[in-house]
Amino acid sequence: MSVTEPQTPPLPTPLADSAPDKGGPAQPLLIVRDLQKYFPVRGGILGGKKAVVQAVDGVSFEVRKGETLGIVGESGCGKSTTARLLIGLLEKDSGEIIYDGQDLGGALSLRDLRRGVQMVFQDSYASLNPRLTIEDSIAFGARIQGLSDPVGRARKLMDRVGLAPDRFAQRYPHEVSGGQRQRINIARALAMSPRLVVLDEAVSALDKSVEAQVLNLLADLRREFGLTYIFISHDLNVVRYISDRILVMYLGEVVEIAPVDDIWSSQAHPYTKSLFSAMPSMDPDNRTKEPPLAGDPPNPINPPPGCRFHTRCRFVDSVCKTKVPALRPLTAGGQHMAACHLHDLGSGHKLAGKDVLS
Amino acid sequence: MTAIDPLDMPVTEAGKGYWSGVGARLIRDPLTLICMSVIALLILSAIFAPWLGLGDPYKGSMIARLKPIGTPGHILGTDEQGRDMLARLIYGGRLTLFIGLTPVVLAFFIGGTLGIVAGYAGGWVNTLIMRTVDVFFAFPSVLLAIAISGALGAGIVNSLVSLTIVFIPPLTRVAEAVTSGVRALDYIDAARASGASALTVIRVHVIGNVLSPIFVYATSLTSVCMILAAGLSFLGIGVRPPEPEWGLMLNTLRSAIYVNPWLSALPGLMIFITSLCLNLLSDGVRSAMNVRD
Amino acid sequence: QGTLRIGMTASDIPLTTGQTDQGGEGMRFMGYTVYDSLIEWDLTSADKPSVLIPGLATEWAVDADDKTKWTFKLRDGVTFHDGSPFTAADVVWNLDKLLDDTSEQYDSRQSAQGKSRIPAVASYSAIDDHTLEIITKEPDATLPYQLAWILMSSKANWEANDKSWEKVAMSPSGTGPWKLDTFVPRERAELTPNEAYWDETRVPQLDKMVLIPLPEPNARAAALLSGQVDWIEAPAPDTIPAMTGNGFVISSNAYPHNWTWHLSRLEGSPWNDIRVRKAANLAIDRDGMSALLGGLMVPAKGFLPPSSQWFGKPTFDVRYDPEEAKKLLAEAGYSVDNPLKVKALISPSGSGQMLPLPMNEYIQQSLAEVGIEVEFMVVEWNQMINLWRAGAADPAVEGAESINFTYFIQDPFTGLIRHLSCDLIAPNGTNWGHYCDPEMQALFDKIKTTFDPEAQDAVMRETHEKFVNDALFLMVTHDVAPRALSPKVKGFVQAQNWYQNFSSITME
Amino acid sequence: MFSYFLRRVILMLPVAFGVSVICFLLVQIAPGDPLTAIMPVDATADEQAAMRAIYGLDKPLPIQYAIWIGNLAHGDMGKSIATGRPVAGEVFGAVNNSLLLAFSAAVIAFPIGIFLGFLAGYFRDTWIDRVVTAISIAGVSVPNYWLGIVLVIIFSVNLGWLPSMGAGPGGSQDWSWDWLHMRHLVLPAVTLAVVPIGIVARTVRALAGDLLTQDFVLALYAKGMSRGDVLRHVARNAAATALSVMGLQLGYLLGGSILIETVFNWPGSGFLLSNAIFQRDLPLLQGTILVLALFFVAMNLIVDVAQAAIDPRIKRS
Amino acid sequence: MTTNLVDIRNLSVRFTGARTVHAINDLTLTLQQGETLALLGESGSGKSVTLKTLLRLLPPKRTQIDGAIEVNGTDVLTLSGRKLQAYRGEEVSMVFQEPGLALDPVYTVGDQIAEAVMRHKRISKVEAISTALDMLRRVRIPSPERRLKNYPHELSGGMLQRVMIALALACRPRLLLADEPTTALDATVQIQILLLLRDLQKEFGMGVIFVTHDIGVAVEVSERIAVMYAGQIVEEGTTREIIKDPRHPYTRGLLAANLHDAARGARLNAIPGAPPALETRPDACSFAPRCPLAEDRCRAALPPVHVPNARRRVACIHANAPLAVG
Ligand SMILES: Nc1ncnc2c1ncn2[C@@H]1O[C@H](COP(=O)(O)OP(=O)(O)OP(=O)(O)O)[C@@H](O)[C@H]1O
Ligand SMILES: Nc1ncnc2c1ncn2[C@@H]1O[C@H](COP(=O)(O)OP(=O)(O)OP(=O)(O)O)[C@@H](O)[C@H]1O
Ligand SMILES: [Mg+2]
Ligand SMILES: [Mg+2]
Repeated sequence: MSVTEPQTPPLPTPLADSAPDKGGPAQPLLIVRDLQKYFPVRGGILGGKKAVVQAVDGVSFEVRKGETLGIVGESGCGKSTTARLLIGLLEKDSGEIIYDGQDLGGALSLRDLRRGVQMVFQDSYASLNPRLTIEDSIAFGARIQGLSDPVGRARKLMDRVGLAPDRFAQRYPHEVSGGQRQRINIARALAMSPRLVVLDEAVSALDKSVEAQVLNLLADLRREFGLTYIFISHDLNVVRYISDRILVMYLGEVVEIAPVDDIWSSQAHPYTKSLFSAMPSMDPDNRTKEPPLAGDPPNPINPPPGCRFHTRCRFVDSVCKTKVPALRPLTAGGQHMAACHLHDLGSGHKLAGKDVLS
Repeated sequence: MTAIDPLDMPVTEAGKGYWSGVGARLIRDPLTLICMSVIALLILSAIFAPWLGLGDPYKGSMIARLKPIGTPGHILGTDEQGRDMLARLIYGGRLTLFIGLTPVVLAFFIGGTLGIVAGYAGGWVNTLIMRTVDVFFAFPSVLLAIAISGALGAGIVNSLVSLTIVFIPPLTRVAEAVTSGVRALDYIDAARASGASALTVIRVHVIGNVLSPIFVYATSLTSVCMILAAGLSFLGIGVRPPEPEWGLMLNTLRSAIYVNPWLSALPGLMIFITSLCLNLLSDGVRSAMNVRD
Repeated sequence: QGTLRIGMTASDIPLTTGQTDQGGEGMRFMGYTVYDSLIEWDLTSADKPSVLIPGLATEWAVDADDKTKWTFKLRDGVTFHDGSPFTAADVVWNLDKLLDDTSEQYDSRQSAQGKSRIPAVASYSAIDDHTLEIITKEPDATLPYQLAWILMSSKANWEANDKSWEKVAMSPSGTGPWKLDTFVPRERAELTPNEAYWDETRVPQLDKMVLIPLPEPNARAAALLSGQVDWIEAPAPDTIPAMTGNGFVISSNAYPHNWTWHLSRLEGSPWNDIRVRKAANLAIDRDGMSALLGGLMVPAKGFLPPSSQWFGKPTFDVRYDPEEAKKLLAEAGYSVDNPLKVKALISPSGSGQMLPLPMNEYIQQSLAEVGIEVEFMVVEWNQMINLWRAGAADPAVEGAESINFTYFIQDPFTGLIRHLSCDLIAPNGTNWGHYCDPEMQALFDKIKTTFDPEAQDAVMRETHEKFVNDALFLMVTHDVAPRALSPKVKGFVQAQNWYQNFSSITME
Repeated sequence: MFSYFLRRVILMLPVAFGVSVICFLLVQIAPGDPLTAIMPVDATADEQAAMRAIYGLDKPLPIQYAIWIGNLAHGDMGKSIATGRPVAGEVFGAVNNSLLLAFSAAVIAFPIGIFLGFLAGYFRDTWIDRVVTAISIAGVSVPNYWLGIVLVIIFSVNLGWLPSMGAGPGGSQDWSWDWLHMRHLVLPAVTLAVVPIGIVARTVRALAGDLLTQDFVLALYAKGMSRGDVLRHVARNAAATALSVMGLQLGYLLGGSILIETVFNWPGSGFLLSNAIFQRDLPLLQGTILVLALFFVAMNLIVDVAQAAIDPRIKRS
Repeated sequence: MTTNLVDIRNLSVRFTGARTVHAINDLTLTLQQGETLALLGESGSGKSVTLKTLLRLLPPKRTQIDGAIEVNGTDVLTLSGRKLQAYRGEEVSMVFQEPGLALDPVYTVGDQIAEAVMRHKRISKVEAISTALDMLRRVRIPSPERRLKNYPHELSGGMLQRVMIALALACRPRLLLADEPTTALDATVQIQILLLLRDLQKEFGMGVIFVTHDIGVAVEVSERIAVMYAGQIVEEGTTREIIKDPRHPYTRGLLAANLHDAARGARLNAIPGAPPALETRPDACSFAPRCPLAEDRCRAALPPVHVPNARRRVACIHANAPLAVG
């Protein structure tokens, strides 16, 4: 036997009191349509227009029951904002969030949504109240939701995420390691028996060896409790490992969405392509020669018109500067969708349909 | 399989609470301990003054006025009306500390609440509270205290009112800053995401984390407040005679400086020592409470 | 020759336009220095109480038939500092300044200070350049005392200053022995001699007199001790040893001031019992109190200082006799074990109040020893003035049965009449205690209608004897107007008056 | 930069309005009759009423406020009840003197405070740090009004070296920068400087200490800079914050000198204020506080702008 | 034996104070001119401390350093005063992890580069600015003239890191130390910086020690890799050797934990546990508590160092017996 994960403890009783399924297996657990969030930023009081950050601008996607949707993109592209919109930590400007067939703000109250959707944050330290013991932190949500025996539930979950309750229950966050804190955060999210867990860069701050431990844990939990994940990361390897489908964002917009194997083998959007080529090679004999993209991601305060990527795109054509490409399937009824004029024969792009990407 | 617990990590004593940590750090700081004892001594002697077998702080004899320090029967001498200085200084500690500390305590609660509400709510609530506070910040604190006290007239209650008003804005501002800082942390979002009401989030997650910085700041105001309170009395718009109060005693003993300088320095010295100890204590508490230090 | 720098207790330079503010100190330093009145006080002697003497009027008389008609002969050859001559028209102009609010020169500030001083005046006219006629509302023999308050400023100067009193304030013009040279509000005023003063004996010897407001007693003491001023008013008692020790001179003299408890005579007041009043007066060891005041006091023997020309020969001897006091109280039904409980209004500070708190506490102790238990109601001085104006019956007084007040007792009206006259019962007047006694009222009327000064003095004495014999006040002490002088100040004679003469002073 | 300045000015307006309301209300909370102090004690009710009308005290509150603000707009702050002189003249003269005193104290306090603070911050946790900390804590703990009295007794009364009161031998009006006048400034300025020395030293110490642990300091050493260069960088970084603390302190010196001015009979705004309080001279009280507060507001503005000029990061936010 | 640019012998660094930390324990490392070495290890393994020791940037009062360091023949540990200043920045310079924090916020980037140049090259301000401009061009910053006058907060993260590199290279040092210069950056920017560093290294011919905890990054930039664990180097070799033939169980664990080619959904081979706290000086193999192959002797004494070839070292008893991963 080689290096392994410690043995998983015997399965605790599954979280029985999850909210019941309403829409049936065919109903996507979450449908997001045209989600939009602009943040005003202070501009000049004197006449100057108030600037806005177009953090999320017309994002639409679906999450099916039991799948893991990975979201990738450069920093500032609106991943976290999307996540916060999904669990109602931010109020959307417009758009629809439909959870298990029910519209948020319509049939579904924020409170009910939060029974079903929980979140794990990136900064494991900042996401735990330093003044509460680990047990109290985990039990808090269950207590708020009026679930039975919050403390027992907390201890069970601690056990499940691999933290012996007897040794850790009474500790404070600064008394445990980063990997352990992230386990606590996971346990806390699960304490409310959610069906969808949004993981916003949940493993990014961890060391590689610890990251692997936590990813294993997440995989186990998903299987065990039938969870659905939205997994946000900028590490493509991690996203690929854990996701069923990958959604790529650029400057507040979705540029591509596809099942993981499809996108891994062929990226339809030039940005996705560049992002993938930017991954460091693991082969010393075959190192990266050319940077796939020049310059930094632009500021979302004044995003470029037309296709937002056109300022950095190798295949830019005049149409890209004026017309916003729509997110459309590459093949009719296919799962692989991209928002690029190259794939739209009617777009007027001179390279459209020429298959320049591969 | 190895017998090692994979998740073990050396930690300092598991389960140790925050306050016991603060206590432990305080105990290891001799200067703070000394100051704490001095303040405790002052407070205790102020509380138990009537049982200490002191002379009557209000009753004097004209024949025995301005006796020097060391006079038998009057260890610290007598004041300009022949009243026992020791008794008056100890009873004076009562009023001085009361007027010096109460406004900070009141302002701590009022300003703390306002600041937490402003910081947590954000938006127009924040704007309303903080812009109002800004207006008070346009007045230097001493000026504001004197202006309000001067307008209201002398008296203990008036002094308390004016000093409380003076200390509410800074405490509000600090509370707001600390609260908005905490508000931005993910654990607040996590708590909100679990469906807790704003009040619950504030109660469970905000207060515990903002209280100690606000408290530390408040302690640093106590000495300012005490000096200011004594200053008001010294000016004649604080405590009214014949109440023993250090600032007032300093004022009434001012002319005795030509007869017996040491005697008339005593109230000033008391103010100095007390405020020194309050300052040092506040510094000590500050460093003891700083968890991430 | 030389410059005399005086530290005043006032917090500002008194009003310079004529009628001064800042109370007695204003008249002392900015009134009778820069200005004259028709009739003045004789300030040349330290030994006898000062009396009225001719000022800008050389003689005056009431009409033999119409006792409301007075004629004044004005002094010839007097000129204002600006050079304009002083005439009867100027007097009329000055009176209009105070009394006629339709006149151009009416000045509310001066009026506020002067109008109430001359309640008797009904009308006035200039007969010729040097003859003035004044009609009083009713016969009132105290008119000369009233007129001694009224100072004459120059009409020509007012006109030269665009008829603006604000401008006049910066360069005023009177007829007095001193001219105001420069003036920094709240900081200093410099007076220089008026070499052309009509009374050659009162042409100042100094080159300059500087007035500096120093309201804080210790700042005043420090200023004198560090040589920044040569003279301070009212040195704090505790600073006096340090001053005398350093060769400074303490000058003091009796003057018409008293420190009393004004007693309520309302229905139900314990002070209505003469035995209680006398007992209280006998209970106080006034010599003991002297220690508190550094000896700077005159123990009260009556309402007026013993040296007053109006003291008379009262039969009730105000002295310290606790046994007698206890006896009287016993007769009235009280004892140490069964004390009489009274409530007294006092204030922690106030002009002329000396050291009100320690003194009152001393009284409280003394009275307790004979069986009167005093509860104090301490109020701010300004509040105290309001309560004093409101009178003992006002609810704001909260049933207090006495008020500790100090009185300026310069003349018959301010000295005696205003406190006890039936027609001046508060809030209409200043009879705080609502005292009204036909016998006393008859005496007051007699004062007003006795136009012969000698005879009037006799009535005054009779009145004062009744004040004392009936023990109408708790008579405690008189101030002695102490002032501390640098040894370099020579030639000062402290008159027994609120006002002083600075002309004789020289600096070494 | 100019737009930043303009923005700050506009942000200042509501504050200034609030200040005026507070100043106005200040007088309304005052019990008692403001006329008491100036009328002869035996003035009749009629005379008082007439006087009240002259000062506009007989009108309802909002009207009084409107009149007051209206007059303020014309630079007319009313007339002092006690002296009858225009408040504006009295206040500006006094504020002038207070400024003189406050700036002198600042000139003493700030360099000393900055020096001590830097020393302590640089030699953190050494005996130097402890000595400086002791000095600064003593500085902020001492009741300066008491210190003032003690200094007067020593240097004026006993030694006779320095005058105990006033602003110059001829009053404040003909102030000049000669020793004859400056002698008068020494004691009050030193007394006043004690507290800000402590505060500035503490602030600078914390600031320097903090900055010295930052990455860029390490980076400076890494590129071969000497200690002096590093200190220069740290000083430049600390300047903005230090400046705002000093601005605040200057305000406190100005407004807080009331006790000191009383002790030294310094003809400044504090002295004026204390007179106004004791004479219940409400227009003067109002005017003095208003001018001081507005001055303080303006100074905060200047400090803000100066900070923005020093620290390139500020303008953006 | 070729002379080494960097020669670290038996270096130990211990922090005293409230808590004692044995950050570096008996570390030996060499680097030749023109070589790029990646220092790979978990958080807290002592990578940054090693770099700071090379520049003598650790707080002297609380740090105890033993051993010897020579850079280009100079004994670094005895340097002081002007010599130390001349050494820093001119001989050796450093690129920090957070360029936003490592630049002084109140000076323009041009001034900050020029300052270093003026200090070491003793040239006028104008010349220094033109050098700075030249450096900004070399790190391929667009419109460098304008950037010269920018303050750090006006630049994006990638731009700042370029400035930082320009600053570090402005005085043409022989040795460049880079402390995780790309962890704070986005993937698309990271690769740009890595390639830039690679190019500049060739152009300037300097030695580079590049600290990272990302194997992929190490592969992209380095010829050699040294793997650190608990203040020691547990394995050292060429990049190819380390990637293709890791000998130390820790190195293997790291490689296995890397998701590069992990099958989707399959279990990852994670290293259990967490690194030691280093409160005492290790007297046995520090990795033993987490090591699946640990034996009693591993916990009893320090492991022997095996030297399979000239510049390859493995500190493990199992080093000679290559084992199949997994
Ligand atoms: N509360 C806010 N106010 C103003 N702007 C905001 C706010 N929150 C986020 N933004 C801006 O919105 C944009 C999207 O931010 P978001 O946090 O969603 O990005 P992200 O994709 O999660 O980036 P990262 O990878 O850095 O976490 C950013 O430019 C950010 O500055
Ligand atoms: N100045 C210091 N005082 C005390 N301990 C220190 C100091 N600097 C570093 N340490 C400790 O030394 C050990 C090694 O730290 P170092 O910064 O070298 O780690 P690292 O490998 O760079 O980690 P990271 O990847 O997190 O940057 C850590 O335990 C750290 O806490
Ligand atoms: Mg994010
Ligand atoms: Mg590091």
